[in-house]
Amino acid sequence: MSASALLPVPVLLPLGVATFLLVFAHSLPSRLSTVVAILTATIGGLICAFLAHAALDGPVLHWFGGWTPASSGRPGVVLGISFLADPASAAVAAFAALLFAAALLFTWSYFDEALSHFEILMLLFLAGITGFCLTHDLFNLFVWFELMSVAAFSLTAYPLGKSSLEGAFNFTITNAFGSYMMLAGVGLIYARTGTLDFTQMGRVVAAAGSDPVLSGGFCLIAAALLTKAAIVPFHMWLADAHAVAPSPVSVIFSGIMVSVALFALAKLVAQVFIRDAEVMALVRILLLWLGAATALVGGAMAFAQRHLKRLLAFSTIAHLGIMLIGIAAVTPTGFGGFVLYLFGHGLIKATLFMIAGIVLAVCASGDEIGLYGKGRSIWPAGVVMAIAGLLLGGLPVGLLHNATESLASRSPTTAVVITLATALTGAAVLRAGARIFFGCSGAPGVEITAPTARQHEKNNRGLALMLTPCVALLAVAVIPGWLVMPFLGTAGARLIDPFGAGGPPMPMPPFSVVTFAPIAMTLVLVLFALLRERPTRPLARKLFRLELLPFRGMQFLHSGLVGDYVAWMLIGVAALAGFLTR
Amino acid sequence: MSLLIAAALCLVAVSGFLVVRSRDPNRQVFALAANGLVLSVLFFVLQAPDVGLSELAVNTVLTPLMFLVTLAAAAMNEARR
Amino acid sequence: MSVFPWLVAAWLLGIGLYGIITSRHYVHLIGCLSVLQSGTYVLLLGIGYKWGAGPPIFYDHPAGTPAVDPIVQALVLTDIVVGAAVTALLLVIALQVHKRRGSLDPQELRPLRPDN
Amino acid sequence: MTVTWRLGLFAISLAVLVPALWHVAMALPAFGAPTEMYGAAVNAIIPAARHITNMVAAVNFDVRGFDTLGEECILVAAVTGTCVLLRGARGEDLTAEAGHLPDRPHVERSDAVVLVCRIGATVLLLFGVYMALHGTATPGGGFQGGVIAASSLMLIYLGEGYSPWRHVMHSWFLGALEGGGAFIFVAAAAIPLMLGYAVLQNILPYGQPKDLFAGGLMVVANFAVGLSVAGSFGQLMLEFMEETRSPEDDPIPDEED
Repeated sequence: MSASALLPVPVLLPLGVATFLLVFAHSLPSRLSTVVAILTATIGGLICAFLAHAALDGPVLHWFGGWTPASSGRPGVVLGISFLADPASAAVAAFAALLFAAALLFTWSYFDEALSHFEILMLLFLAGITGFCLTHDLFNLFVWFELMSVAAFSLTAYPLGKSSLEGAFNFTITNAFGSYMMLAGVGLIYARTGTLDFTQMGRVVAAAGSDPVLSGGFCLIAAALLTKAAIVPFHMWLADAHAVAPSPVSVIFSGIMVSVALFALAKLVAQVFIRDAEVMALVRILLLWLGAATALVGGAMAFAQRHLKRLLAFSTIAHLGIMLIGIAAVTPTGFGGFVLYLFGHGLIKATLFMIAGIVLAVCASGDEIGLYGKGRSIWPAGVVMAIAGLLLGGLPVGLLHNATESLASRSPTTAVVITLATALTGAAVLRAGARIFFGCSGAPGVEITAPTARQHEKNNRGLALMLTPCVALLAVAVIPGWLVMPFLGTAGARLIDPFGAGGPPMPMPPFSVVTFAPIAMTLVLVLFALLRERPTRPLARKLFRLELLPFRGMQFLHSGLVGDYVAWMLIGVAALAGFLTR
Repeated sequence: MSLLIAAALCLVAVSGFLVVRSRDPNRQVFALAANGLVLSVLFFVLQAPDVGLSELAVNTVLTPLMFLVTLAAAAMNEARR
Repeated sequence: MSVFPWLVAAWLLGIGLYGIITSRHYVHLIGCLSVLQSGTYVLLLGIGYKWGAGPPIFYDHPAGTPAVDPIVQALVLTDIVVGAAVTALLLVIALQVHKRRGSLDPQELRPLRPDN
Repeated sequence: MTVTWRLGLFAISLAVLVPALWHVAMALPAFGAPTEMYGAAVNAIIPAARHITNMVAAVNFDVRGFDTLGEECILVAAVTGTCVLLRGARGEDLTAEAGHLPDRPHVERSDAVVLVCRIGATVLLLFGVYMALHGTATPGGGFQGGVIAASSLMLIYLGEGYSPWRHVMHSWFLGALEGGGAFIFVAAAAIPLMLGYAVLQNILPYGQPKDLFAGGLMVVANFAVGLSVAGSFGQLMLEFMEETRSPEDDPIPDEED
């Protein structure tokens, strides 16, 4: 089979398997569906990896229904939908499949009583993400966006606990609002360009120049994607949803679902709007600032959490901000760095959420203060968490480190922001790990302002089984960066112009202060958190209260009320629109 | 024709407003069904019979029904407490 | 007349959002979300409408008679399915929340805060 | 935040968004005079190329058929999610009775109601099938037909009451219908690929215009959507109606204490 004929298979295969499982849901043993689902994800991932390799020689295209642009017989009219695999898109899709396989292995026998419904939802989710990566058509993008949203909504509420349900409700309302904005944006762009194909839209946009309808359409679509990607001020839903979803689902959410929205944004910016000066100003300036704000807010909030999964969720927000900084450059290097960051962060965050799942299962709680030393019996998980925390905090090894350096080398300001955010999230993870697994104490600091609740997950499988996918993902995360730099050079260039020539290998940043700044700062913050003592003297108490004040304020803003979230999202849309009409 | 479209649009705007304004969900269900009906009329006027039919079947009949069942189930929960 | 449909679409979006922001009942909030969504229907179908054109169905009149844009209609059909799917899920979540908390007031229901 | 604070935020954003919206509305092509290259091309090309008369069906099942496949799967995902979330608490047994609010009077159904419901359900089911079958020629199609067919099930509930209804409706059957329909659609997409064509390429004979079975592969896709939608909405209603059955000791699993 040619690469072009293989291109739709990674989407069709999980859809076919999921619907087939649904037909026999009442008679199939659940373990069998888990095995089938893992195999499906693996095969889909291998196909995507092959496509990523094949796409290095030129884009792989598939026109559904055989409706090629030529079949309309009219210049400038594209009838059909197409999938287009450039190296980056196919690689991101392959990465998604890898995470799904790991998460499904992690859930082994966890969802036994649920009639294969869990596997069906996960496979539909996988198909949604894969289609979202590969599609080259704006409305088709919306369809896959919605498929992955709907699967994600149901999976969040899966545990049927109070928090899960309320978190899922907030998630659904905010993201449904986002997707309706996206649809309105698609309508506006269609009204002006008369096409839905990325390439053709890019041509029309280049010819039309800046235009209020196109800018408005971009605003709405960007708002939707930023909602999915949890960028300030669209980010509030994420901490609620990721903290309460079942851990294997959080793995997917943080590892790929949110970052893939940024990937689509990057693709739209690069392939459709790159010749629209107004939109590009918005991307280069406003999105850069939003990214920086997200990184700092997410980092500070992560440091001020005590519920392990909520902590990880805020850390994801911080890292998404860093990724947006990479996109806002709109250069091949920026995009290459972003894709590398997506991989590095996804692997480590997936590992960490699995560790959180192990803690919730074995220790039956997720509260780091309540769990002082209770994880000693499962110390191997603690070791894995420590390594992952160090990598997250900027240990100069592996993919994430190279990506961080590449993004930080852009300007001194971004370097400071990225270093701060990296250190805050890394320190938060290490602090929690040290407390839970190794009984390191330290009086609670700002994290006592955070909400928490008792939560647990089913403990019905061995520690070794649960640790296997974690270790496997971490092993991938420490691959030296120079191995992937040639690929990323071409991938970044092809993301901007899929039909153009590839680029030179992405440059490796030289050793400098920046190399060690994040990890040094992480360690300082961890020591600060673990060595601090309860304030006893009046002056110390006053200072402590003063320290808590801004964090209390931020916790208050992240209120858990869906009305607040929607109001903040509107402020975000207004910011985007205001920037364009200024 | 233009008058018909304008009238249908006005009705849609008003019925949407009424859905939001009926704060009691038991009443809102009926406003919602009416909104669905008005929308499907608008779709027929806009020469979209396919869409009108789906709107009629889904948002005038099925969705309000789901709302009603939810409210009934909630009321039964309430009674059980 | 030439901008009126767009204003109606914007009105539906705005009023739906107002409802969501001020709502004190989950089920009411879900109803407001569907009003918000109907704004997208109006926008999309308005974009495809052409004065004096018939439906894009050439059963009674021959192919070639002026007809409105079938693409946006197909998009709205998808939109309606999506809306129904999301509404069903939201109602189920609301129902289960009510079973566990006995309340449907968004102001009282906040994840991970068991004490309110 | 209180509602007042939120309204403040709302007002601030409106202050920016209203002028922006006005700006966009004035720049949009005037209502009734669209930029319609795409739709016009479909209207011009398809009747001759595919021998069918309903252009919306052509867009849904052929030109942009892949969107519809995704849309079908959205519905399947939502209904599967609904099942999981509702069933998690209560299982699937058939012994329960319809629930009843304590302060409502209990009125027996009259024979007339039962009769009307039985006739109505049959007619509605037939109408749904009719609408689904004529999808490629006249307004309607698998989706609308499927929804109507599924709503005939509600009339059976109204006429027969909970217990008989529950014994007719089987979750496994509706689930199989839902999954089977969607699977046929996926197969209809995949088989041309295996034969060396593009996914969803219309390789079947197109038939005569205005005929019931014109449109080649579109007929299969339409049929598949009809099955799947009928199954999905049937399942959705079954699960929702199950929530109104009389309360027994529904265990509420809760992963929080």
